[in-house]
Amino acid sequence: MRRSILLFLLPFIVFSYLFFLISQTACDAFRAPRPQKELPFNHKSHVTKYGAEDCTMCHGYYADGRFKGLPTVAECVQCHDRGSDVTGDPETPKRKAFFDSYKDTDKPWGAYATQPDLVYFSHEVVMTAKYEDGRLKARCGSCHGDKAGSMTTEMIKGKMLMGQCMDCHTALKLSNKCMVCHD
Amino acid sequence: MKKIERKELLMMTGGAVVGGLTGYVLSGAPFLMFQDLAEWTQDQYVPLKGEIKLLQSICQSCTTKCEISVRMVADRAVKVETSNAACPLGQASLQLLYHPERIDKPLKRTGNKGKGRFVPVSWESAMADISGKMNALVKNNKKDAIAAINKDINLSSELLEKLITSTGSTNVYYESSLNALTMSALGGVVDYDFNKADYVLSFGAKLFEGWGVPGTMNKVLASWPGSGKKLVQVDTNCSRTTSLADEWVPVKAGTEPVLAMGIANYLIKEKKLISAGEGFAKWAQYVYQYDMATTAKLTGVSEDRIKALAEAFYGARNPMAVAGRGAHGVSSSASEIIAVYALNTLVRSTSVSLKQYTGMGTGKNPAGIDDFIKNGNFELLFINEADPVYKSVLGKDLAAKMEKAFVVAMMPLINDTALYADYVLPSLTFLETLQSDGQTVLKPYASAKHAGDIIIELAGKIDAAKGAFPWTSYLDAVKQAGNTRGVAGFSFKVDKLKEQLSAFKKQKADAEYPLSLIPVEMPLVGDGDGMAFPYVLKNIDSDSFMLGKMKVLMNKATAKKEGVSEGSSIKIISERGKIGSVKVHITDTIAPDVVAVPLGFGHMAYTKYAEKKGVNPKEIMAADIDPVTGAANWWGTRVKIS
Amino acid sequence: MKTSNSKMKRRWGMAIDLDKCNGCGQCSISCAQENNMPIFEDDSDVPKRVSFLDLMKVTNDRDASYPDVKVAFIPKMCQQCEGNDPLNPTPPCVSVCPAVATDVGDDGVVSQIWSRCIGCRYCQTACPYEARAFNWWKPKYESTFKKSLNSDVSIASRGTIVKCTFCSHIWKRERDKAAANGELDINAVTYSPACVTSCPTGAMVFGDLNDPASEISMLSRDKRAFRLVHTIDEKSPEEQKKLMKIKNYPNPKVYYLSSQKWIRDMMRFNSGK
Amino acid sequence: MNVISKFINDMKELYKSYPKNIRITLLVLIALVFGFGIFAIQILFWGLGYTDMNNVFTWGNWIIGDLGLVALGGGAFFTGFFLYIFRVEKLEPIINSTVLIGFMCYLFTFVFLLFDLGQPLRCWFGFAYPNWGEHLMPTSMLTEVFFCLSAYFCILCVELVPVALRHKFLDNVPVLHAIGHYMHKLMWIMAAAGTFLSFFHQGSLGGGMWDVLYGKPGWYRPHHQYFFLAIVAATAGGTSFMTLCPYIAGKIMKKEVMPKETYWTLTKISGAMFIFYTLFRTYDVYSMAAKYVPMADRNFADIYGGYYGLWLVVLEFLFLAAPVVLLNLKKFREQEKFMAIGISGGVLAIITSKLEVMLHGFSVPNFPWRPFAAYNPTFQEWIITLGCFATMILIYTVFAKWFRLFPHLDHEGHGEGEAH
Repeated sequence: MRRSILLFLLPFIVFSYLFFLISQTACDAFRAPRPQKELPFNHKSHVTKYGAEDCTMCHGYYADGRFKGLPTVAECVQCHDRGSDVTGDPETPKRKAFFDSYKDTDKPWGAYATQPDLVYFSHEVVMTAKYEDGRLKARCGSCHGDKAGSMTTEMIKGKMLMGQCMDCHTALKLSNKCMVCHD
Repeated sequence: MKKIERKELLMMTGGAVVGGLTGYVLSGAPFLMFQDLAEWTQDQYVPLKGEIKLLQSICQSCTTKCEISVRMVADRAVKVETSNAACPLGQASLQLLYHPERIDKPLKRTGNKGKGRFVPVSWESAMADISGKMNALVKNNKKDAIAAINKDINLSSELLEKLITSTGSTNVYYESSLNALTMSALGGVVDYDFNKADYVLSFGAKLFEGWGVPGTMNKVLASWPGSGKKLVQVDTNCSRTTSLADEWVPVKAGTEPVLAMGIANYLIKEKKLISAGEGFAKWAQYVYQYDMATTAKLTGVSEDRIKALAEAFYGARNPMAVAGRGAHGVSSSASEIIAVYALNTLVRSTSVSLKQYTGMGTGKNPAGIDDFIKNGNFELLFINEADPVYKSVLGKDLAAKMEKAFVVAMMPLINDTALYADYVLPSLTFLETLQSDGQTVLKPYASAKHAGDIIIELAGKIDAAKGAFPWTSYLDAVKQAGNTRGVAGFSFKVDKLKEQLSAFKKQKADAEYPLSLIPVEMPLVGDGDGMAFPYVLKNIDSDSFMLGKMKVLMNKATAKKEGVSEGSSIKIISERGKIGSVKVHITDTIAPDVVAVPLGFGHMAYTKYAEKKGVNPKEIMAADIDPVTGAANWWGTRVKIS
Repeated sequence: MKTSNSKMKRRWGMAIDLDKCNGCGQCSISCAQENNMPIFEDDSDVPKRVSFLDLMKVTNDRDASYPDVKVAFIPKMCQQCEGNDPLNPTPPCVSVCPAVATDVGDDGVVSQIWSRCIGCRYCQTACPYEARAFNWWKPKYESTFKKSLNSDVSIASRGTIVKCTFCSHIWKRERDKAAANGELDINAVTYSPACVTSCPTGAMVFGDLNDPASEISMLSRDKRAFRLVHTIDEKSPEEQKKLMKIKNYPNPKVYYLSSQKWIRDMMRFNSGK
Repeated sequence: MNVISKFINDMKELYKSYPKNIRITLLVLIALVFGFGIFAIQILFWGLGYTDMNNVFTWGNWIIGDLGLVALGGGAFFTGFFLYIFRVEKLEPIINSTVLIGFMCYLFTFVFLLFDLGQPLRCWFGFAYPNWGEHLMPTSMLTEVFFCLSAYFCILCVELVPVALRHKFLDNVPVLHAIGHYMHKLMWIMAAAGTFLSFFHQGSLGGGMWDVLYGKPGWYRPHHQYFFLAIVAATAGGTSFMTLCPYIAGKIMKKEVMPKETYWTLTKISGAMFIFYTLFRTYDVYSMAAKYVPMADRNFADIYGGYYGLWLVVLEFLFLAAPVVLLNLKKFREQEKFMAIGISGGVLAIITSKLEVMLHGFSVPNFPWRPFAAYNPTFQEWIITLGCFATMILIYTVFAKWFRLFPHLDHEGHGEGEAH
C-alpha cells in the first residue's frame, strides 16, 4: 500500500512542478506587451551624453498638468534635424535617416507602462508629492524601473498591475479607495 | 502480477493527471486566462487622448448670441461647457456637429421626389445648374416663380432674402415664429422687459419652456423667486409654466383671446381707459361684444375672477400682457396678438415696446408662409434650414407643389423637406462658423460651406443679383447684420379680422368633433428639431413615447366619457384626416374635452433617430389661414377619437 | 469602509432648487455628453435605458384633479446615500456587492468600477432610487459620434453596472491643474459636475457638506429642503433618532428645495386621501 | 465506430419499446434541451438585453429558479443528516435518489446564476475579491452564497460518486468498487459538513439576500428569523420534494421503487417541519405588516396591492394547509393519495413563497408617482428555464434506468459492500 502511495506521489510532484513552470512561462510570454511600430532608442546615451537627466525633457506635461507620455517625432527632430547631413561628428546629434518615413505627429514607440482606460493616473500629482522634509515621494524609477539606464527598447519591467499601486499607497498612508484612481 | 501492474499504472497516471492540474491551477494561468478572455470579449472603444483646451465661441443658432465655451481634446470637441440658453440646440450642438448622417457633399436627386435618393456632386456643377435655372427664370421674366423659405431671421436668411428680392421676386417667407407673427400683426416685434414688469399676464405663452428667447427667460426665472413679481398664466393645460406661475387661470381650449377681449371690455367700460393705437374706436366696437357674461360663458372663467384679473392688471404698477401661445412651435391668430397687445396699450404699460429689425433685410412682412403654401406658386424654391413640410400644417400640399418645382435645400441634416429637393447643399453648424473676429471653433465638416457663403457665391453667378452682393465672404456681411429700432405707432388692423373676431363668439363644441386637439411640447424636443439627437431621445419620458409607441394625454373624465383606458390605442380624426394609432395616457394635467398630442414626432426623414417615430399631429390640425399673418392657426382644431 | 485615517475633508453634496427648475433638460444632455452615454437608435425602452441623470416628470394628479394639478421636473441622479452614520457610510448598494466593485470614497461619493463588476445587479436591487443603470446592450457609438467621446471617462462594457459619481473625473482633472500650479492639497481643489455647470437657471448647487459656511450646507439646512422620498426627515428629531436606532436609512446627500407643498406631499407614499 | 452505431441502435430499440405518451414526453424534453442550447448561446454572447429584466425589475425567472432549486434541493442535506447522523436506517433506500436530486438542483443553481451574470467570464471575481466585512463576516450575502454553495456542491459531487460507481460495469472493477465502498462508509462526515454548509447558504440565498436590502420596504426585515425561515423552508419543502420525485418515478415505472416505510418516515419529518415553517411564516408576515413596512413610512396594504401582492401570500398559506394537515395525521399520511396531495402541496407552497418574494418585491414602486412594475419573461428566458428542468428530468431518468438509484428494486435487501 505504501509503495503504491509513493507511486502516486512521485508523478504528482514531478508533473505539478512541470506544469507550473510551463503554464507560468507561457502566460508571461503571452501577456508581454508588444508595441506596434518600433524604433531603436538608447535612453542611456541620451541621458548621459546630452544631459537629459530630467525625463520631462521628452516626457513632459501639458499646461493643465496632463502627462504627455511618449514624445512625437517632431520633438526628436528638434535635435536630429531633418535638414542636416547624415555624417556628423559624434558630439552633435546627427540626422537620423529612419525619421524620414515618419510624420511629425507620429509616436513610433509603444509604451510598456500604459494603464487601462479606466485608470486616471496623474503623473503630475504623484511626481510632485513630497514628504515633510521635502524629499520626493516617487521617482520615475519606482514604477518604470531603470529605464534611464537602458540601452535598448527592450521591456525591463512588465505590466504594472493594480497591486503595485496599492502597495505604494499603503506604504505612504494614502487612501486606497477605488475612486482615487478610477472614475 | 499483471493485476498489480495495472493497479500501479492506474496510480501513476492518476498522480500525473492530478499533479498536472494542480500545477496548472497554482500557476494562476487559468485565472489570467479568464482575465484576458474577459478583456478580449469586451472590446469597447477607447476614446483618443490628447491635450485638453477650452475654446470660446458664440452660439449663432438664433438671433440672441449666447456665449458658449467648448472643451476640446486634441482636435475633437467633446463638451459644450457653458450654455446659458435652454434651447435644445445649445448642449446638443455636438450631437449635430458629429452626427453620422451629416451631409458631406452637395447632393443631387436621382430617385423620385420624396424617396430621398441622392448622389454626391461637385460644388461647381451644383452651383452652375442652380444659377442656370435661376438666370433662365429671370430672363423669361418669371421672377415671382423664384421663392425662398427661411428658418428664422439670421444672417444667412437676410442674405437669401436679399438675393431673391434683387431678382425682383417678393416670395421670401419665414417659418411662423413668434417674431414673424407679431411683426405682421402689430408691425413690429414686441420687446418685453420682464425685469421691469411686476405683474405679468401671460396668455398661453409657455414662458419657461422655450417661449421667446430661452436664455433671457431663464435669467428671468432665476431672478423670479422672492422678488415680489406676479405671474398669472392663462392656459388650458397644466404645464411647467402654469405650475411655476403664481396663479393659473384655466380656460376652455382656444379661448385665450376671448378672455383678453373680456378684460379689455372691463378696462374700457369700468376704468374708462382708451388705447393710443389708431383705429381704436373700431376695435372697441368688437370689444363691447364681450361683456362679462359672454366672456365667462365662452372661457369658463367666472365673472368675478375676470373682474379680479382686470382689477389686478389695472392696479399693478408695471403690468404686462404677453401673447404668443406655445413654446418652440408657436401659432396664434393676429386678432389674438392684437387683443393681448391692446391690453398693454390700454394700461399704457411701460415695460412693453414695439421694435423693428433693420439691416440688409428689406423689412418685408416675414410671415405668410402658409398662405404662400396654399395659394402661391413657384418654380424655383430655396429652403434655408427650414422644414415646412414637417412643421407647417399644410406640409403635404407644399410637398405636392415641390414635386413639380426645382428645389434647393441648404442644411446640415436631411430633413422631411429635403426629401423633395433637387439639390441639397451641406451648410455648417454654428460651431464651425467663423466668428466676426475670424476665429473658428472647428474646421468645417468635409466640404460643407456656410449658408451665407453659398448664397454669396450663387449671387455672383446671377446677373440680376451681382450688383447687390459686394462681399466675398459672409464675414464682410456680418458687419451689416440686423439690429433693431423702435416703431412709432401701432394700429388695430380690424378690417381684415372682422369674421375672425366675431368667430370667437361661435360656440366651438359640436356634435361630430366633441374634443379639441392641443399640442404639447416636451423638453429639448421642441418642435421636432431635437429629435435627431440621441441624447435628446434619452430624455423623452415614458408618458409621451414608450417602446416605439407615441402617447396622447387625456383627462380622467374625458377618458371615461370616450370609453378609453390607460394604454388603449386610438385613432384621432379631424376634418383634415386622421392620425393613428397612438396610445392613451390618462392624467388630470390635461383639461376636460381635450386631447393633448406631443409635438416633434412623426418625421419622415431627419436621420434614422427621428425617422418614423410616432405621428405628426400637424397633419390633422386646423389650417384656416389668418388674413393678416398669413399663417395657419392650429389652436381651433376639433377632433374625435376612435 | 472607514474613512477615518484619510486626510480628506470634503463631503460632496448637491442641492437642487425645484422652484427655479423649468425642466429644460440641459443637465441631462450635458451629463450624457460628459459621461459618454451609449447611443441607441431607439432609446424608448425606458426601463432599460442607460442614463445617469433622469429628468423625472412628477405631477400631483394622485392627490388633486384638474385644475388644481401641478407639474414639476425632478432631476434624479445617484443620491450618494451614506446610511445613518456619515463617518462610516453604509449605502444600501455597497454592502451587497459580491466583488467590491462599488465602494464609498473618502469624499462620500459612491464609486462604481465597471471593470470589477460581474453584473449580478444585486446593487441595483438594493438601490431605492433606481439610480444605477445596467448595460443590457453593448454601448455603441456610430461612426463620427466617436469623435465627441470624453477621453476622461472610460466606456463600460456590456453587462456591467454604471452610475453617476458626481463627475469625479472632473475633480481629478481640476486637481491636475492645481498640482501643475504647485497646489498639492486635495482639500484645496473644488469642482462642479457637468449637470451643475450647465444649469441655465442656477437651480443646481454643488459643494462641500462638511464646510458649514458653504452654500450647499446652508441650503441643506434650509426649511424648504427635503430629500427624495425620504419621509423620516419630516419627523421630529427624537423620533428620527429612535427610528435610526432600529433601522438604517439611506440618508442621501442630494437635497431638493421647494416652497411648493404639493411636491413634498408627492414624496409621501400614503397619499392624503 | 461500430460501438457508436450499436449504441444508437440500442437507443432506437429502447425508444421504440416505450408506450406512445412516454415517447412524446421524451421528445418534448429533448427538444427543450436543444432549445436551451441555442438560446444559451444567444444570451451569453449578445447579452441580457433579450430578457424582460430591466433596471427596475433587475432579476427574473432564473433567480426564482435558483431560490426554488436551492430550497428544494436542501432536502438532500436534511435527509442525509437524518440518515447518517441520526441513523434513521429507514431512509437508506431513498438516499441515492436524494443525493442525485440534490446534486442536480445545485448544479443548475449554478447554471442559472451564471446566466444571470452580465459578465459570466468574471464569475470567479466572487472568490478572488470577496466582500468580507469586519471579523470576516461576509457583508454581501452573495459572497456567502458563492463560497458555501460551491463548497456544498463539491460535497454533493463526492456523495454522488458511490451512486455512480454502483453502475454494473464500474462496479466490476475491484478498485472502483473498493473506493465506492469506503466512501460510502465515510459518508457521515460529508453529511455533517454538508449540513453545516447548507444551513448557511440556505439562509443566505433564501432569506438573507432580501433581508439586507434596507432601502426596499418590500423585503426589509431586521429580524433574522427570515434567515432561519429559509432554512426551515428548505428542510420542510426539500423533504417533500425528495419524496415526490421517487414517488412520481415509481408511478411512471409502475414499480415499487421505495418501501412504504421510507415514504412515511420522510413525510412525517416533512410534516413536522411544515408546522414550524407555517409558524415562522405567519410571524414573518405579521411582523412585516405591523412593524417593518410602517418603519419605511409605507403602508402594508399599499405595498401588497399590485399584480403579485396579497393573493400570492394567501395562495401560499392555502398550499401550506395540505402538508400541515395531511402529513402530520397518521391515517392520512399512510394513505397514498393523501400523502401525494400533502407533499405536492408542500412543494408548491415553497415555490409560491419564492415567487412572492421575487415578483412582489420587485414590483413595489420606488417612487409614489410610479405604478407597480410588471414582468413577463421573454421566450428566451422561458426556454432556458424549462430547458434546465428538462435536463434535470432526463438525467434523473437515465440514472433510474442504468444506475442503482433505487436499491429497493434489486431484491438483495440494502446490503452494502458485497459485489455481485
